Amino acid sequence: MSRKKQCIAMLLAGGQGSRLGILTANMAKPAIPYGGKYRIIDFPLSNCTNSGIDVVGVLTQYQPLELNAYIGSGSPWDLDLAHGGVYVLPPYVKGKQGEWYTGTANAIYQNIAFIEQFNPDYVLILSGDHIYKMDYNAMLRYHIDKEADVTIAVREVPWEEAPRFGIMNTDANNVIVEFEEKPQKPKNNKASMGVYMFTWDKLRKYLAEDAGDPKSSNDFGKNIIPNMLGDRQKLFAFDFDGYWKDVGTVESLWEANMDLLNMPMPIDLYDKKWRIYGRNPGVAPHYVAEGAVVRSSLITEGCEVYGRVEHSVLFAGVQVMQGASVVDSVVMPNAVIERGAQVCRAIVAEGAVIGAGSRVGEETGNIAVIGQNVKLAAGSAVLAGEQRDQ
Amino acid sequence: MSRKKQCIAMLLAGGQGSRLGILTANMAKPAIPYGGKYRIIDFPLSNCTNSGIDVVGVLTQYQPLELNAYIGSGSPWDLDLAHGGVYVLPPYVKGKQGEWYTGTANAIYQNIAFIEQFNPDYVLILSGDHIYKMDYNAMLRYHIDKEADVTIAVREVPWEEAPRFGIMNTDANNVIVEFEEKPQKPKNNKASMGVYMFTWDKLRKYLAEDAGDPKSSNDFGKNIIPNMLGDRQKLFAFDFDGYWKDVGTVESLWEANMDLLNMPMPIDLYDKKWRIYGRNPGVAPHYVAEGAVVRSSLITEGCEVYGRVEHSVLFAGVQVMQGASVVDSVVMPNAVIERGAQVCRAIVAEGAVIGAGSRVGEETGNIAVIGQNVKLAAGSAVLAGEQRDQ
Amino acid sequence: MAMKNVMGIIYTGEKDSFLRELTLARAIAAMPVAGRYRVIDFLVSGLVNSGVKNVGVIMQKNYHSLMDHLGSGKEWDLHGKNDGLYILPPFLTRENVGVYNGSLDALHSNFGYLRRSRQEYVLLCNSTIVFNANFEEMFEAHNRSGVDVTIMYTRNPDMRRPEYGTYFEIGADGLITDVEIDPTRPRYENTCMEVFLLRKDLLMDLVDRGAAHGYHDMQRDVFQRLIRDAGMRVGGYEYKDVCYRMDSVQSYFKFNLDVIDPKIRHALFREDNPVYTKVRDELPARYLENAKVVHSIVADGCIVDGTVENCVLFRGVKIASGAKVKNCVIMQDSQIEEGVQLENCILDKQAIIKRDGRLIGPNAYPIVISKDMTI
Amino acid sequence: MAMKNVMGIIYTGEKDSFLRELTLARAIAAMPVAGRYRVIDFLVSGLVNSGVKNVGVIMQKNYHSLMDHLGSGKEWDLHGKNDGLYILPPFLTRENVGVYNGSLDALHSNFGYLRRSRQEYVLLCNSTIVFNANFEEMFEAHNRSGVDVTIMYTRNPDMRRPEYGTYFEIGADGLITDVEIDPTRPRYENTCMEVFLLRKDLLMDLVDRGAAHGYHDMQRDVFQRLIRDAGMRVGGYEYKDVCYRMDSVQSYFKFNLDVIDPKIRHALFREDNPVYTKVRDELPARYLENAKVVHSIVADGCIVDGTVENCVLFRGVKIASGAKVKNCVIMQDSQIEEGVQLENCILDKQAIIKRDGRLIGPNAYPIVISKDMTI
Repeated sequence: MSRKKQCIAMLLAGGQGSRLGILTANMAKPAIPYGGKYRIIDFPLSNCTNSGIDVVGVLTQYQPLELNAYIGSGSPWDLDLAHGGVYVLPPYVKGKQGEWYTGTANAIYQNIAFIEQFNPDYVLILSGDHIYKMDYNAMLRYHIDKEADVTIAVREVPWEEAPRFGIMNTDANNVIVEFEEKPQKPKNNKASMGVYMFTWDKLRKYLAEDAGDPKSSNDFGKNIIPNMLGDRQKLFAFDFDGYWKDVGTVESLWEANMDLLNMPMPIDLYDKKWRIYGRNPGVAPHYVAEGAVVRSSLITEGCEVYGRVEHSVLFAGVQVMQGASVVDSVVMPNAVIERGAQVCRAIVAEGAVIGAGSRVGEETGNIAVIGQNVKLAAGSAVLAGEQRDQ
Repeated sequence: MSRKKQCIAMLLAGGQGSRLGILTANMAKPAIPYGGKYRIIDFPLSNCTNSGIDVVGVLTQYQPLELNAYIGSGSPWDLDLAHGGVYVLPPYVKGKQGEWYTGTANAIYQNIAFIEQFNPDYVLILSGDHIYKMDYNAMLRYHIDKEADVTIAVREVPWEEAPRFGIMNTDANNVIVEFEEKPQKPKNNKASMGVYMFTWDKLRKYLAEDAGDPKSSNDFGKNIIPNMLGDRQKLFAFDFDGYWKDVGTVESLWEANMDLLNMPMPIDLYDKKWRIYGRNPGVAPHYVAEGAVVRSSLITEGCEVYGRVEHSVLFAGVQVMQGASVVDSVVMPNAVIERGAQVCRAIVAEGAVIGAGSRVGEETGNIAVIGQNVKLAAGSAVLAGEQRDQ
Repeated sequence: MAMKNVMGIIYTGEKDSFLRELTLARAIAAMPVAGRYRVIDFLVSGLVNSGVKNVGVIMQKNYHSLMDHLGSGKEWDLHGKNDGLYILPPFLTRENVGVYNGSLDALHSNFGYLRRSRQEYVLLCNSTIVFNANFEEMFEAHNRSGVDVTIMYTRNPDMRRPEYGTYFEIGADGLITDVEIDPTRPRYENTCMEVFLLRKDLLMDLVDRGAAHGYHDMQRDVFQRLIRDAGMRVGGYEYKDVCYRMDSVQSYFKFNLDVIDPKIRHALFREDNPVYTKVRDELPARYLENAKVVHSIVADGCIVDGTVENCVLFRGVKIASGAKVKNCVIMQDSQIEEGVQLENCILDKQAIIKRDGRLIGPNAYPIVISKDMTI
Repeated sequence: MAMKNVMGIIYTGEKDSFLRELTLARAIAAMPVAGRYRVIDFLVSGLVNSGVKNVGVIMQKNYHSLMDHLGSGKEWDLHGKNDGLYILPPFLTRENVGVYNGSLDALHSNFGYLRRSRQEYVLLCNSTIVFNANFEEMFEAHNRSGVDVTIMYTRNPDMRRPEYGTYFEIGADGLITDVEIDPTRPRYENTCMEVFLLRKDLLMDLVDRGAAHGYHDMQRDVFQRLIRDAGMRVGGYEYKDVCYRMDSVQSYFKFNLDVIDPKIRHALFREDNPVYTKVRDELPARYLENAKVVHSIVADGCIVDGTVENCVLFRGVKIASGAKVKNCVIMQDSQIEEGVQLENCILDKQAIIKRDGRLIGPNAYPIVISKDMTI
């Protein structure tokens, strides 16, 4: 129970992810399915396991049920440990009353007692919004080498997109000299990835100060980092140049799925030395019937394909019936595309049924979305960019 | 994930347990240590495992950190399962806002979605306030045989104590005809043990109705059971006649510990067919030094006894130094009784240090309590019934 | 929850030479089937789905791949502290370097395990039949009928074999009245499924008496002889669902290709009785531009750019563009290069068929390519 | 987290006949010690505490109790999907019924496991020395020094034995300049701790070359001969803490009684390097009215009503009222009845000494009572 850990991770999974529309109506964003058999949270959790970090606190607040059930005992990520493992950390009642998490920093602040159980030297703060493979242990070694107070992972983004990000202005030694949230005229194109390695003593001190400031919005980006910069603490940027994709909107979630259909795959998920783990649905291999056509797609266990699937990602247990077609689309677990239905440039959420002969999405325009468990009547039409939650 | 379970258990662990005074200042009541190496929650959890119930939802709200860490992946109780296991269920945010649990029934109501994942026929409601060994599977078979809507475990209590309990008035067939909360003139001495076996369809219906009633206090004993009685549903009493001890007050917690020193032990914890599991501290066997005296006591791993221990229960890692004596007392994990200190009729909580030559408790009168991590200066005196939290 | 009082014992030491190269380095129980499973997965999952919490697997030879596959039992939630999965290889002591002398000897050698286990009943199984049962109903039937032993049987005619198998005559009251073992031509239509349910103390008594008489074989010596002599009542319990016997390359091949058929697959892989297996954390199967796949089952981790018809592709198989495979069972991580033509073949794990290779087997006698072969 | 890149291999096939009855049915690695542990617990815990995630245990004979003890590796958090605890019993195949022919043969037989493992380094250990190390510092020293192999040694004079053990001459630069194996009188004060750290590819190359030359023994044939001939640089790393060799009944007895001493116990059981073992879920030890216990260690589940002095009581031991035991090591579930007198005895598991029995051994040669004996 009380084994000291050099470094533990805290994963902020409380956000509502409202830009994902109806996809997050019933589940927290990190629980969103991705890539045929993953959930977004599989990426930071697998990165932790692969980096040798074996204590992960997952801070939840919004609709944690699906996430909770998905994480379970942590066994898919080898995090079902007697000494460490994955812990789901919701808000709770202390003394006479409870407090919800008021911001990212507040969520960590409220769990100081949890962190201290492991007496860590370093605490890694993660978010559950991105698809990427990263060696946090390399980041930790860098942080230790630089004797930094906080190290922030940064990735170069195209200059024209820089105004959408939190930008780190660094000197020649990668020391962060300034942080600008969504600058109109960026001086740099190094975007913060929302991955922070803190020396725990320092973080605890700043969390306590921040908690005492009634004007603070208790946020890492808005408060903690600017305060540390203001105090001339040692902030370093840690360069990352691998695949890194935000999946915070319907379009970007769709794009991130489509990325996997490129040759070569821009994020190597075949690497046996850095596996991405996930909970396995435990069903038989998928079936492609006589007369079916499947091309340029990812298809996983339990699917049954009688129709046509092109340039799409099918999750476990999806059925595509005769005469149906799925093109440029993402179809989440156990959805059914009935006879003759046409799905194009769409995301069909878990358990949805697309009635026979329906048309979902269009060849151009925004992505159409069918919500979880929605039963679309036969012959329905859903236009580009439309979202159906019933 | 979606495996059907015949019966799952929901354990109400949210109570503050304020009658336990400073012992529950920093932890939920079910996390209180008991019997040298257990916590109260080990009893219902072990009962579940031994009864073949392998899904247990633990509803927490108040100071869940210690309980959460203690439960961990559930492995001590063989509940670290891929298909089921133990789940900690705190309140959460749905849609735009969060709601704390307002009562025992409300806590279950807020977790209907959790329960439905397992599609159970029966739901067992437990509390974390009692020390007892009970075969819930026998209760389930009884419930099924009787075609009951709810079966409530009852235990006969001495008639003079009946007014302190919720009393079930039953007919000759054990059908519950009336429920009286703490009746002044009890008609029966069958007390509700707070263990309810519900047919899930029925419970769900009554939970929904209760949630719609603004005047309800959303409590099983005050609302759900009386409503079902009023509707002439089939309520049966299930007789239990084993050891059953409430540990809701300092005195009863102390008594329950002292009970284990009787010959024979009134609750058989040696039974290999019904083991009580708990998280093991993983330290070496205890040591009794030259010159020490140990009699009529329970002593566990990691203790070091140089002084005198009589008729007491010592938890893991307790140290009793030379010339110190511990009599008729309960000393929780890692507490230290320094040289020459005298502890009598007391509960010393985890990590407390009793300074050299101190006197804690008296030979008669109420139990003295020393709170968690309290460092008592050398030569202190703590009277009978006194509670020290610093 | 009633089956909590039943322990399962799976004997994996059966004669396996019928299966030629495929069982050179693995027991039949460890044979890969249906794209991502091993033969033993069905039985272990069936026991777990029935509520059995304690499963002992008796290993005889070639048990490394089986041990590796079962691991800590975690995939079946059999990694508990008291109950759980117990791997029982032959004893090697200072005096005794050797293997079990038949199933009876194996049980006798594991008396300690039997004694220590808390369950009162034993479900004793062999491991060469693939079926996905829930044993709860059998357990209820056993308790209701009050017989001493209940044995599972099937009337499926495909399970009968000349000179092989155990066959029962069953009376109107459901009791077994005669047993024939390995008859030249089976006389009875009831084929033994090699699943035996009885009280643990009775089993231990039978094994002890059998061993004391120098017997070796549970079926022939105990269930046929001892029980008859002792006048015990033995009941039959009919299994009515899909089952396959793995006793030849042909039957192995047929089973795999049959599973492609949705009807048979759905009968074997039921949502209410899932089959668990070791997880490999593979990507979904990837279909490239030139993929043409019909009537096949494809496991995760495959990369397909060729033509595939009536095939079972196990995890991580690669079919290059221009390759054509038909009626084939291709095990894990095998690679079919460009221009290859395969028909009626079984490729064991990690086989490689080099560019433009051609292997066309006859329908009834598939060509077997051994593990790690490059052709 | 650096040690994640190191796998541990523990060889448990050592010669054990020195330990007489105590190792009749168990390997030395499975010997019960210090009230609730087995010899192997120290090594496995040390590896895990150092950050090693993949531990292979090579088993030779008598491995049932060791397998049973290690189970799924859960107690050490070694039950992962990829890494974890691997139990490696001898291969039994159709052709090969037999045991490993020495440590080198055992490693050679497990080449597949070595190859599959993701780690780049191997920490190779034997299992007859009890010590509680954290290997991180050794790993750092190895990397800093740039040697090919690092071997752990101790200067503890109690570890030297006539005609037994490996001894090193070590130069000022920390390199091993000479190796003597089993000398009549050890010439060097540096005793080999039988812990070897090297790159996995180097180990595999050495094992392959050793096997190809028909060698059997890692120490004599590989580390002494091959490395010398190949001119490799072998560094020594000194272990400075408490260590005990389990190579005779006397040394086993002395170790257990020494552990009663708080100084030695605290050096061996350190909060920052806990020793994990299989949990039995016993009650705390229960002292009854007549208990008189001094200078002893007592495990959970014991019930004591007699007089106990300078003893180690394992889990579940019962000492009845009026019994007197002194300088004894009493293993799990043994029972000492009323009026018994015991001095200088080792009782194996589940031994029973009946009422008024008297067994007084000489100080240097304890009486050994075998498992399950009733006297």
